Amino acid sequence: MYENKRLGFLFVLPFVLGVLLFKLFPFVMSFALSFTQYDVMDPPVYVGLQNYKELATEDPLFTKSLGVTLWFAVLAVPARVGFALFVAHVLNFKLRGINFFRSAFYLPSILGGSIATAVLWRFLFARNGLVNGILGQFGIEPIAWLADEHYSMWTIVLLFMWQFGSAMVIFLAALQNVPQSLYEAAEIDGASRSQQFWRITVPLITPVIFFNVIMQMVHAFQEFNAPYMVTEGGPLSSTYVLALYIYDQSFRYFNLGYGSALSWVLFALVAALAGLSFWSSKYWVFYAGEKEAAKK
Amino acid sequence: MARVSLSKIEKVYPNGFKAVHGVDLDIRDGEFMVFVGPSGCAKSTLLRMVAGLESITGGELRIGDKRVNDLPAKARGIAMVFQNYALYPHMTVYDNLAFGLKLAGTPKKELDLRVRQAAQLLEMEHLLERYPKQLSGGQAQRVAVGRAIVKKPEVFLFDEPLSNLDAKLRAAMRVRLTELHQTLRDQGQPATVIYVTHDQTEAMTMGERICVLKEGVIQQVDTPVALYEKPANAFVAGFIGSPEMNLVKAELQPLNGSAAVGLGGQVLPLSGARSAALAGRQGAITFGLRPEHIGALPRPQGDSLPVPATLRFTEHMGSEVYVHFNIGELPFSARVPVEQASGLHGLQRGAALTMHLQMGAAHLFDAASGLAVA
Amino acid sequence: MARVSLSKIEKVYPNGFKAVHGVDLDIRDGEFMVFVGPSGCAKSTLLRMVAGLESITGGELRIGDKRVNDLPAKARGIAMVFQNYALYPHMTVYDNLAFGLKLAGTPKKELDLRVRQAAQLLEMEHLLERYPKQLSGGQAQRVAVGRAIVKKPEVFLFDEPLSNLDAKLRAAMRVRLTELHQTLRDQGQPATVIYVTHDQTEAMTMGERICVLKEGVIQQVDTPVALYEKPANAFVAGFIGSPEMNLVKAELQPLNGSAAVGLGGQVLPLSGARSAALAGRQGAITFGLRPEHIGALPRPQGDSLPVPATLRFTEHMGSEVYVHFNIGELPFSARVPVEQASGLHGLQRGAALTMHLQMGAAHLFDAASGLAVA
Amino acid sequence: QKDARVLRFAWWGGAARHGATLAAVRLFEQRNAGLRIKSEYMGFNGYLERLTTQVAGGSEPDVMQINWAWLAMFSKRGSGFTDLTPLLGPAVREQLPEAELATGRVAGKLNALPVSYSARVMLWNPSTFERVGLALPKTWDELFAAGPVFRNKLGEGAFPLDGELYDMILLAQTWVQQKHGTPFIAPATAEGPSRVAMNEAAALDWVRIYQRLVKEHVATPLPLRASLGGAEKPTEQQPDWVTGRWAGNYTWDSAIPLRASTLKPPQRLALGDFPTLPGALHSGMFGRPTLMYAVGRHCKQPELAARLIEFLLTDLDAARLLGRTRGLPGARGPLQQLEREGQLPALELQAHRQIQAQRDAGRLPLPGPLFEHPRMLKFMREVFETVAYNKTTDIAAARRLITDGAALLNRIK
Amino acid sequence: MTTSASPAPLRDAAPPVPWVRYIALGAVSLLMLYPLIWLVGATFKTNAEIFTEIGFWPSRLDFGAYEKGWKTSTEYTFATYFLNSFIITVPRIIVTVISCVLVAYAFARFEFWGKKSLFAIMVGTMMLPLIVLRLPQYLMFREVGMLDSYWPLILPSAFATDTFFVFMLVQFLRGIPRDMEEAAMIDGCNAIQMLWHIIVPLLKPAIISVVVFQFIWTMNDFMGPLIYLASVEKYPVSLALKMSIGATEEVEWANVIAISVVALLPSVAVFFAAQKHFIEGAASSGIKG
Ligand SMILES: Nc1ncnc2c1ncn2[C@@H]1O[C@H](COP(=O)(O)OP(=O)(O)OP(=O)(O)O)[C@@H](O)[C@H]1O
Ligand SMILES: Nc1ncnc2c1ncn2[C@@H]1O[C@H](COP(=O)(O)OP(=O)(O)OP(=O)(O)O)[C@@H](O)[C@H]1O
Ligand SMILES: [Mg+2]
Ligand SMILES: [Mg+2]
Repeated sequence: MYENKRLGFLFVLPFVLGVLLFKLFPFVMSFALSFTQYDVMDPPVYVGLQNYKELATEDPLFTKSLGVTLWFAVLAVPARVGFALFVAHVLNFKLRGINFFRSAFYLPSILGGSIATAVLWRFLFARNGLVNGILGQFGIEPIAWLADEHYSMWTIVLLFMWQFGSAMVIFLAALQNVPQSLYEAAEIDGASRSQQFWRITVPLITPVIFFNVIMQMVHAFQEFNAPYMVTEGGPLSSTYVLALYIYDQSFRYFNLGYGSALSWVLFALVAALAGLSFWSSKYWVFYAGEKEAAKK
Repeated sequence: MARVSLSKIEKVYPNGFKAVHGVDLDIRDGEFMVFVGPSGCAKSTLLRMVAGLESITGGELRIGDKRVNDLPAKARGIAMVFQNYALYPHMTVYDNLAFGLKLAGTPKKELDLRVRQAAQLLEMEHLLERYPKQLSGGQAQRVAVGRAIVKKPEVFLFDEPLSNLDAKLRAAMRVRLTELHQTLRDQGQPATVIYVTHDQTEAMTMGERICVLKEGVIQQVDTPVALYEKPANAFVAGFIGSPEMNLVKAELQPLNGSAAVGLGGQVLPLSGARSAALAGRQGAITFGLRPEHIGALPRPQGDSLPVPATLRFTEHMGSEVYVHFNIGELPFSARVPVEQASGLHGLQRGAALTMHLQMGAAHLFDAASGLAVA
Repeated sequence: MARVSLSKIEKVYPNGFKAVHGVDLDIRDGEFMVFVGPSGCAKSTLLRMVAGLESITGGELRIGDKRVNDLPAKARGIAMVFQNYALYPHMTVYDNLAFGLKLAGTPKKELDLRVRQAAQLLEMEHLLERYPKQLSGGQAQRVAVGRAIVKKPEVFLFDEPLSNLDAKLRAAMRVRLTELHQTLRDQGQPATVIYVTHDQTEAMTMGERICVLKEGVIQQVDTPVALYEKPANAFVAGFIGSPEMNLVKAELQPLNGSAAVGLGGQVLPLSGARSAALAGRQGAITFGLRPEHIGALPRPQGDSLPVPATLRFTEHMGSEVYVHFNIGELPFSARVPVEQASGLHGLQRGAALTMHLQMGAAHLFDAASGLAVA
Repeated sequence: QKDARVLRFAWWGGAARHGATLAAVRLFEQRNAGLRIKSEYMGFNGYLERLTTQVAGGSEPDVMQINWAWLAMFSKRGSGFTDLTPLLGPAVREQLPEAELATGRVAGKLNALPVSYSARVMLWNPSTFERVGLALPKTWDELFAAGPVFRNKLGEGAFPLDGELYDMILLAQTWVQQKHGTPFIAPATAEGPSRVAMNEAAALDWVRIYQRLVKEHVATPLPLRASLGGAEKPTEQQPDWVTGRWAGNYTWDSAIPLRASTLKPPQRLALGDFPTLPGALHSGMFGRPTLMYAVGRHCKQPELAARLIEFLLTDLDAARLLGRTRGLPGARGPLQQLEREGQLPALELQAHRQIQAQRDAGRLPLPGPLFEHPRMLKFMREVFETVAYNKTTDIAAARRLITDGAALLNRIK
Repeated sequence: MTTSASPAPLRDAAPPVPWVRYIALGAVSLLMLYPLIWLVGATFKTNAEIFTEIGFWPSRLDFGAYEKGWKTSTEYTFATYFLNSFIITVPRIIVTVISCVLVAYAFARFEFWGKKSLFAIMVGTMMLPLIVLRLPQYLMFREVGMLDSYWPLILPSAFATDTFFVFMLVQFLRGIPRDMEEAAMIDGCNAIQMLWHIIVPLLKPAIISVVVFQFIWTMNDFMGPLIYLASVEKYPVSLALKMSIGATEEVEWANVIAISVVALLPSVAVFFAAQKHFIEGAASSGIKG
């Protein structure tokens, strides 16, 4: 029955239509735009590869923000995924009031990119803010989180990490699919809690870990809110991520053509990394529902 | 020292179901104890409580001299074969076997050796690279057994470890497990074994003692021979032995100053000591006689009692024949060697027979309590 | 019409393992066919191919008169009991049983009736409100069986459906399943049954025909009695019957113009027709004799052959004793009634005995191919 | 929407502006029976994005509120909006002087009408100055002299002047303009296009004055501001402003109410004299229209749209409803009416007069629109940020301003 | 099912000192909750207080901010905006779940032509910054005359374009063994019945998270409604929240924050209601050993 090709195709048909309609067309159009100069008012003018040439050779801001973006992704993705997994693991037991804690941990994600987040985050990380206050308790000198180019990145990484809720929820759901009996077997085999976590839980939820890694990578490369609202890309463009630059080019400077070109470079970068992850996944992701067993 | 003792152990499941009712049991160090009982009688529950996988809601569990009620499973020095195998789906067979040893920090060489030895013992060396979902049911079960025996625990818990194996392999495994147990004892590292099985042969041949359970209550704990010969109550009598003992409603009645049993319109005199003990007693009783103690021909020893019967049907089992017949309205079955049964060939349902009962091997149980009488 | 016919069926698993090698088998409409074979011999694989759960990589499968290779499972009119039960964890027992009927649009009343009937048949009425995780192993297995029998399919596929039940319950279930099959046939709605089991008794008593498999190849398909009496090869001979047939290396040799078998330093003359057929033949051979065809005393019929032997050990099995002994260096075992065995009591390992072999019941197999000779 | 008698009118703003504008719109509807104004209003956040998208899709509102600087982006050649010249009624011509109208002209086409005008002024907190014993600075020298006094009297964290980076860039530019007579970027004229007008010396002064403001403890340094919750955090949200430790602000006159709103009594706000170099070549003041109304180029009923704009700008009843919700009205009638009815707080009036005096004297020319082009702003910020963080020398920064600035200007023209 | 039940002591046995756990959890959740606490406190403060005090304790208790915030400066109260938000959110969630589960099911369990490439495209579409797709999508909806309606916000979801969810469900499904499905096939399930009776229950935790995410994300979505909705009476909460924040005018932050807090409530409620389902998987509760 699963081999029933027509039925499977029937199920994805809406998706195929949707993709063609709502995604592919805009996709193609944005790709086309990337070869033009387009300032909204006047029709796009075809300029060939000029946008790409420009960003490759004479746009230091692009180079800078590319570096910033990569660095951000390198820091933020493991931080968020790891933290989310850890917290999900911790919250995955039955304890009086655990509901409350779970909701509390998700709250930052509900706040999303609201103004409140921005205002508050700036407060917290101000020189005289709460974070430095706490650090001060441990005898650490106040840090200029928002003003020091070396720390500003950490600020937005922390903010990104702070909103780990959705990854956590997904992990929580995934943890339910690990059969109880395997923990029992591992317990008998003498595995400690942490060994059970690493040897049983983690391998069995690798499909979802993989998902979260991919998704957080996609998010990190497109992260806009934190640097936009909290650091405004500064200081000294140390948090001027590509998404911010694309936004500026497209909707502030009205270079929609150039913005599209930037986007496609970002796209190519993420796609390449994702492709790499997909390729690597067959070495570390275990699918229990797959007909063919994992290969070594 | 791995004596396992249960005292007043109780288990109430979260849904309120009381699965175990105050079980008292003392399993000696190095003993091979078999649990038997009908499906759902709490064998697995008990095993899982000993393992530490199920909380103990009442009573005390000791392993060695330590109270372990609240000790986590991994600290109890046990190995277990799960009824549903619980293999790690993401590990090869090799890794499934090696996992416990790895955790224990066993040196690589020794680990490899022990894994391969276990694989050899269980005839699955060719499966070591497979993943669990590439195994057949019996193969998976062998892996589950292997996972227990590569460890050298103080207590083995086996939950129907051979149920999915063919007779031949099962016989071989039975011998190997017994030998393993023996070897360990001979090496001075005796391992206590608690073994759940539904297989009479396994229970009888492997168990040093057998614990018969029913609905969470122990019925009898004794050696296989004693259980077979002196069942404490009608339930044990019916449960042990295959095909099962004939158990029918009967009447104890005096007969010429000694005792006799009336059933199906027949009066069967009891003999010897038993008759004397029961002389004068009277009333409803449960009469038990094993199929092997009923013949189609008189016993050469002359200790059998001919009784008129009507044939229901016969089953041919190779070397023997099961004869199902009625005495009066009461159904009986007999297990007779094929050569005794030649006379039955061609007989129709309802044909009149004479069957020969060895009354000396009969069991009598109180009709109400089911307890053995005399 | 639910004849199931397999022709040249093959199965290669994605990892390249060839599990089934060109199986040809014709199961008649309404027939009760039992599959037996060692663990991993592809019984489940075959069953799953019939069910439509496993792709067929070669050959043709027909149910009724229709080629069903590519027909989805639900269109094949089958019911199946899975070896691992595969109960729906999110449904109560009742819903597990009712699910198939619901899908078929069975009216509520009838559905309820059938579910309750099945539950009664399987002695699990008190479990209907439970969820699978609240069941014992045997209870879960019964639910799995129940799920199959509430449906009225044309073909039943049972994969070791009783392996987790105690002997008593298993015996009862055996009878009930056989009766169910009979009833259906009597009602003119015969259901074809394919039944995988490891239990000799089940195979012998339930199967109208038995198919013996080994490593994905059919060894023999025949009635139970025929399999027992005329095994086609040494494998079948060893596999059918419990305890298993003694199979030893021997030498066919001429003796006084007729044929004889030389083994363990003894020469055992063959008799009658067989001797004539084999006269003049010579060379290595496999000699088979079932334990029940060896006695501790001569047969009254006088057709046994006394052979000197050395005792290894004895096993007491209640009504009978298994005697393990050597002839020369060759190991044998015999199954003797307890009263014949009294003479063996107190004998030490290595004691000299005389055992009595019923040469008429002996089987001879080609040493190389294993095929039965004469 | 097919109804011909519907006009879409978009603006952004806060609570007060929304309420007032809705009332005015209702009044307009009453006066023009059968006409419906569909008000598409919102906060500032996202307004430009939406407008851009709509413009790109050709579905922009009929009448829209825009920023002066957007003219240059939406209508590079004057064709981005409907030319209002032929549509203007006499009321507008009467009330808005030609100088005002000129601010809305692009390439000779009247693309938008200014609602109000705003310019940079000096705001001081007199109570703090009293505390340190200083008079409010009137000249550059007094300004620079205040820095050390503040440090000595109130400590490291106290400054006479606060402002975002852009405020300080403008303030420094003011000095340069007074000294050298030219802003960074000169607007396009009949003679030629917009160009970088500073020479290297001027640019160097620009950088150096900025450095002096910070080094001499006059203005709050950028890293400090940034560390306190972001470089762009508005002055009135700074605790030090609220408590008076930061005692001055160089900002738009329209920001006066905002800045005053959080001051904790006895802190208050006073208008300062505009510092001027002796012998200044130029006032150095910086001002431009704040809000403007434009009519979309796809508008089907430009006359009606123009009437609405006219009503909003000049009608006295409308003006009474609208009050100061879009700054002090540029049209004479409404302004006078506000003044007459006592709707103008003294301080704002005072600032307005200070600015108006300069404008009337012709000493407050319109800056080059490209100077406020976001890309240009980003560029200037970047350069001055590196200066603020000591990542560059003054000379290098000045050179970069000239050369890169010119290149950039070329690109965004 | 017995949620409170503890099938095994292992997972839910309290550690020796449960209060240690409580204290650790409490401390961290305080960190997480701090924003909300601060926000609630801020609703009772003046602007000056809001900007100068990091503490959350207000000097007075006055619910005026909530009242004013609710009334808004527009022609409508927040009742309208909440209603609008729900009108967008509820249908969107429904079509999202239906379409995404269907498509995920197909990807995870069926073989069909072009599956690999379609999957790649699906994952790929998530990688282009949405911002550049905004304009083309806008043009598209303008062409079909759907501007200033809720269609552009709901319709794409009906075609499983929320590929995040599809990908997520696919990954979940691939991790779930097929035993139950095989049994269901034998029981006569067709593909749709299989989906409904087997897949959906097994995927329940994942589906619940889809619902929660879609609810919260749609409630918070600012850009979508911003671009497509021009009429104030159609604004959802996310837009309305920022209505009174102009560029240069004075903002009564207490009002804004008050209503922001109120706007959080539906999301918090939905999460709270849903969260027990995250930890109530069906697949895990199979037969024990
Ligand atoms: N998915 C798979 N991939 C590769 N090999 C497999 C797979 N499933 C089963 N096998 C192999 O195919 C053979 C037949 O398996 P099958 O499950 O049919 O055995 P079986 O006869 O049912 O055995 P048992 O009695 O132990 O259940 C076994 O050797 C098994 O290891
Ligand atoms: N989680 C549970 N909740 C409620 N009742 C349960 C639970 N687990 C088991 N039971 C019940 O407890 C009883 C004992 O179960 P247990 O698994 O110990 O039986 P068992 O003796 O191992 O049976 P089997 O031979 O069938 O495996 C059974 O009646 C079973 O239905
Ligand atoms: Mg059990
Ligand atoms: Mg099998």
